[in-house]
Amino acid sequence: MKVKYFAWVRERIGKAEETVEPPAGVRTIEDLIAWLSQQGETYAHAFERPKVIRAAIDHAHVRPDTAIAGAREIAFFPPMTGG
Amino acid sequence: MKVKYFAWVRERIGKAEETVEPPAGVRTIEDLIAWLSQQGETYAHAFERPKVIRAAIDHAHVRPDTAIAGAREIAFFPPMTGG
Amino acid sequence: MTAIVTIRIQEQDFDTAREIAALSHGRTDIGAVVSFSGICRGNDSGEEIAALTLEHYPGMAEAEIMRRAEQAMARWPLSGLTVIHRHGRITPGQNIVLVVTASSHRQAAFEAAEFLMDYLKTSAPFWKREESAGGESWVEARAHDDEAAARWTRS
Amino acid sequence: MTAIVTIRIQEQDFDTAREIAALSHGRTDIGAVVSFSGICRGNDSGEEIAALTLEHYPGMAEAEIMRRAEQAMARWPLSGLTVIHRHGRITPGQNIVLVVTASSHRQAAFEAAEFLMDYLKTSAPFWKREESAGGESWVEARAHDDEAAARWTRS
Repeated sequence: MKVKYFAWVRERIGKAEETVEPPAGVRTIEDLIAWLSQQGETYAHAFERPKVIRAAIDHAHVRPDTAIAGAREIAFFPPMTGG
Repeated sequence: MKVKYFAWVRERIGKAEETVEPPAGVRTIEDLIAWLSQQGETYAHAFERPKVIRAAIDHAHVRPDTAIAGAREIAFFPPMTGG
Repeated sequence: MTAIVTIRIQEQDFDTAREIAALSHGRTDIGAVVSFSGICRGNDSGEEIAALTLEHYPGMAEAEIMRRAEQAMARWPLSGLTVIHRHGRITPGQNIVLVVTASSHRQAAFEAAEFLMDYLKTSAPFWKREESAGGESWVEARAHDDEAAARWTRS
Repeated sequence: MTAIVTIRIQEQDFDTAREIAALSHGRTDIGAVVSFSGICRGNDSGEEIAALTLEHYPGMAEAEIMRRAEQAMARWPLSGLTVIHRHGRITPGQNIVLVVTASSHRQAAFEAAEFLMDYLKTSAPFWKREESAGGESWVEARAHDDEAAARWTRS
């Protein structure tokens, strides 16, 4: 699945998007955050405070317990500051 | 003192302004309305429902029990419908 | 804080864009500008309106709006405030009234604009006369407008 | 009721007057047009700002604003609604965001504009980065903005 990162999540990880293939046990957004956090220091730094990370599946906001099955594009980012 | 009338109060009385000299017993806005109501049919018609009449003294809204002593200009009109 | 206050009662139309620009142009302390344009509708509760004629009380109209503007300035941190109210004959689709508020914060700009509009409806000395197929008649004040204005004194 | 909905995410500036006119020109069913312009300030909590850079999530930004626009249309009797949000580098005094709402009634136009602005602040995927003398940093989300958005779900 495609994963996108924005703002300081993007900066800390050092890339704007990538394709990942998490193992079968990774079922929800929070599972995916936990798994990504183990993919290296940059990921650990980006996700060090999982509670502040917001997520979207296919362009819609989702909660941490949302299942990721069937997602085409998952995005992680800090709280929004537009407007 | 000068008295001004607006909207349907003006139309019913048939003039936009006049100078009146009420007797000494006419001390408040409501006294003045009662006295004006006795100045002819057009006045009686204009002030037939005293509660809906609004008043201003020298360009500021006032209540019916406000004293009129010292007023330069008193105005009577219906509830406002601007904006 | 320096605030620009503009109040105009006029027969001619106004240019909303110019008034917004006048409050914000060249300034970097303004984060929010809210404008409200009140426009003459062609229909009031199902009846076709050919035109409105707005009568006003010259002198008091300016004074009353200035009192409300001062209340708004005391209540919200505004950097500028413009109120323009037209009088005379106005046809459907034409502007009647404009309120523009500028502030460093959006909530202040929104609330001050609503406050000013609520009081323009209920305390500024203007009266609307409607022309329709059935003749001419004075528009009746609405209890709803009084309630809208009253909410600013409850909190 | 036919409603005109316009949502644009763009780098270039917008013309507030043109957007207001686009919603109201030639129509006689609109009694109220409210516009909100969000402008880049030169100062944030005492610190001088040289510029903001707005990053956004293309695709989701449009989708999220459209969802909020649909909520607004369902909740208030709007005849039109325009949201324009800029991205890229913006200097103090320049426009960031525009919301315009048109309705037959002023309360609907005011409330819908506030609703849209509150959600643009908290749910549209945009992130502000500030340039100041001390370097660059991401703007932190404010609890106050979340509270402002939450009031629309309480009633």
